[in-house]
Amino acid sequence: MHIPDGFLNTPVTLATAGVSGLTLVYSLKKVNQSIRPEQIPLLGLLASFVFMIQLFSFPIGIGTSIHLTGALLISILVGPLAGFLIMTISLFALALLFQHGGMLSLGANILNMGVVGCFLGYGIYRFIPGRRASLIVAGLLSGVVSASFCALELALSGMLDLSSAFATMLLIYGITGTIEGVASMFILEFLKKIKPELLESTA
Amino acid sequence: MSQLSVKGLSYTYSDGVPALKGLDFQLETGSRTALVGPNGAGKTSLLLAIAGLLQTQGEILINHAPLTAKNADSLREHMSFVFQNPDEMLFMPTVIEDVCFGLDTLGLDDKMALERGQAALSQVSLEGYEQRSAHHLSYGERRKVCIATALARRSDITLFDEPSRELDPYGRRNFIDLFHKMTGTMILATHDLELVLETCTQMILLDEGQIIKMGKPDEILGDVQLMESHKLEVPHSLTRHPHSH
Amino acid sequence: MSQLSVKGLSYTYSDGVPALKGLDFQLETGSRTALVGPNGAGKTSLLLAIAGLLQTQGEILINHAPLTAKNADSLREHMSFVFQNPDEMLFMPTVIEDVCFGLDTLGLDDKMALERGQAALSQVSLEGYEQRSAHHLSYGERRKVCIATALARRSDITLFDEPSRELDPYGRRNFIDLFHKMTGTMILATHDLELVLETCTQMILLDEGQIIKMGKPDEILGDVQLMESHKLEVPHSLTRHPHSH
Amino acid sequence: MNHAFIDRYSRLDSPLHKRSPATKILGVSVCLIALLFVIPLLNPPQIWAGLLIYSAIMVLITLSSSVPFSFLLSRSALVLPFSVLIVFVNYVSGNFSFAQMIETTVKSLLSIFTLLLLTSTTPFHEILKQLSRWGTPRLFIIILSFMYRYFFLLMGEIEALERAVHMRHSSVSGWKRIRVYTNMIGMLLVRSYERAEHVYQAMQMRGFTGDFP
Repeated sequence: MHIPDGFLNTPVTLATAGVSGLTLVYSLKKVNQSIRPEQIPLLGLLASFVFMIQLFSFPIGIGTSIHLTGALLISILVGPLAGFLIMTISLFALALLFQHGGMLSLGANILNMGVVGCFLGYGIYRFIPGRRASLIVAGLLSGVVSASFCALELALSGMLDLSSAFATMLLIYGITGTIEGVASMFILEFLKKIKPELLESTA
Repeated sequence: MSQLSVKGLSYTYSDGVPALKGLDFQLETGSRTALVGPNGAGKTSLLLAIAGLLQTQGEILINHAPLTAKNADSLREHMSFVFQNPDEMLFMPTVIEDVCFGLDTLGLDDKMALERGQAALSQVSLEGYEQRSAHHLSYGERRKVCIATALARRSDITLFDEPSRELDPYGRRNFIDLFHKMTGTMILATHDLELVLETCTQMILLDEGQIIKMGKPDEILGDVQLMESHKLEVPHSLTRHPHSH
Repeated sequence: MSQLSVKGLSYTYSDGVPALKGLDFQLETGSRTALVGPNGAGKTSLLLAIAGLLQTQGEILINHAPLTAKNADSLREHMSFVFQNPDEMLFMPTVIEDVCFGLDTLGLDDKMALERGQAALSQVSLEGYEQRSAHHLSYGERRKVCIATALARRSDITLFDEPSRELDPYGRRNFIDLFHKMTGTMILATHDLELVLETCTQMILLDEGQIIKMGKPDEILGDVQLMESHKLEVPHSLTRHPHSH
Repeated sequence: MNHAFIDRYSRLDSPLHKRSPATKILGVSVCLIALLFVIPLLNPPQIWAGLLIYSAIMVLITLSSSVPFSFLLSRSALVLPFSVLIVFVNYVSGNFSFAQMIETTVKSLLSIFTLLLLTSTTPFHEILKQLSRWGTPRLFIIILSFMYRYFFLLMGEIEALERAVHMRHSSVSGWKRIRVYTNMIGMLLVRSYERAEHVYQAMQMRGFTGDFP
């Protein structure tokens, strides 16, 4: 869920921008140190890929549609730091070119989708043994945490009553996250069959 | 018996540039028609329009039934489309899954679909390729798998977009042989003018979204003036050889 | 004077399949050579090897200097490569940035690079396209930009992979005219045998990673038996016309 | 989806198009900060006056840009589903202030409108160049420009894949739909990797060794 501008108050906007900004500075520094030149076009193409899958929404009823974030998949393919960089760049471009999410609320959106999706999602994926289960749990939990962050930011800005909104958002994002986990699982299985060398570095 | 009839067909790209400007023509059942024209003439748009994949103005009748957004799905059951780029058609993990994809919507059960798929693979001499992944095949082989997906559907109408592109002369010869063995109405968009002469009994010369001429391939392609005014060239096999006579 | 000399060149794909098996040949300065062979013969691998983009066995001498992993970067300053797919070569936001990309590594300052880039664009008749982006151009125009990137480098050796693919006859004619205006040693991999006859003074027939024959294009391409045994066909312009004699 | 034309008015010729990207980026930043940080500090009646003045300024700027209002308004309306959702949740919870929701929605509409004025009058690569001049890290800019370049190609590919599915399959639904779409995405990823390899080779051919200009 991309929060548009206008829904967050100044303290929440600044705080989330701070957290995301620091994470961005750190990941840029780390990726700059470790990146091989041949990976540069790849990161660009993957950013394009994330940008694109975020534009594909599936309607799920009650006037709401969901889309995948790609954060989990990208982090598994290129690591969470480069994955976070790709997510940040895609979210920036989505806000600028497609009006998906606001420009000043970008910090909050990067926190909800990038930080949570890449670092928490990837962490759970590595922590839990068994590829299928770990992917689904990683998807589910990062979806739920991401939604909690989103609800919390809105509540702190006086936009939502936390107690009531919470259940709805958790339900929706629990489902979205699970779909994200299952989709990532199918995609990784496809890649394993067709081009296993893509997964070697992360196996 | 006309199998395909097109009346006043127009199509405009989403940026407002017109791609097709009021086309009218009819194709008989079992005819083999080439669409020829320079890049940007509208060949691919016309194929996509016939397949009901574009929002067009005008009328398209397939087996006398008008093609509309509502019945496009069911009319497509009578059609196959072999795309320009095999990678855009082949996305299942194995060759046999690609060939059998969608056969269930034609009312075939799994066993019948599998039989059809295997028969189609053997027609393109790819027996034993069932469990391989299309992605690991050579370009010529991938093209053959695409043709097999069309063969397995046993469609009334088959559309080909640039079927000989990137094939070596041998692969191209293979395609021509297969084409002659296939049944049904065929429409083929191509830049390969020699291919037109070897495969089609009629052709439509398109330029800037309009039909310039429809007729016999050797007559149209042999017309030096007509060819040059539409950025084309008379194919070598129709020019007199320097040391003849 | 041989500009390129290849001795015992072999290359194996990462899956263990051999692509090139001990090739030996020399190309003179200013020669125009076609690489011809069926799909999978090793044409693209050979071009990539000459460009120092593959890890090969054997020896490649460029202007008498052996190509090694260390000096590949500096030897590539004398080479240009026009890829099969323009979208893989054009990655900068504007046409002029694409054409000028890397000219600084040839020791040109920004102003000189810009002049070279503009001259190259006008050679391919794309003046005024400087600030446009590649994704808004037609396929033929993108191909021309690719050729301009090579022209701007003024290389000793230019490599072309399937330059006429997807071009309509007019675009292909344009390419041939441009090719004749270019200077330096040229190597061109293609399935378009008529193109070979119109552009090259010698050709190498490759099959299964080996050189089958090297010689004059009309002699090799006119040899019916040789062509058929390597999955190729004698081009129409070399066959006697049915109603000659 | 009008993907091919996301910045379709950015190449027009108007007084606003002629302004330097730096001026426009700074201008938009100042406007957004005023709209989202300063105006909310005012008392309720003043807030409405502030929003009204802001809107009037936007209208004047738009008039000097020759970008059609209809385009800007229809794109701005993309924010409405989110507003509706928040209204709905608040309505259910009984924590509903009509005035607050209208104010918030107006602010988001105006904020998108403001950003659209930037992207509709400045080509994307000009924005990137300016950000780069201001010291945005190189890697960030490079990835962003590759992203923009290859987005159009990927969109074309996904459209073609969808057509291929429609051609052979009238109704893909449920579980099968997920399988088919994840295969398509997987295929797209494989091809992206291969394309990236070729792009790197093309860059190497032209002297790229890791330092991007």
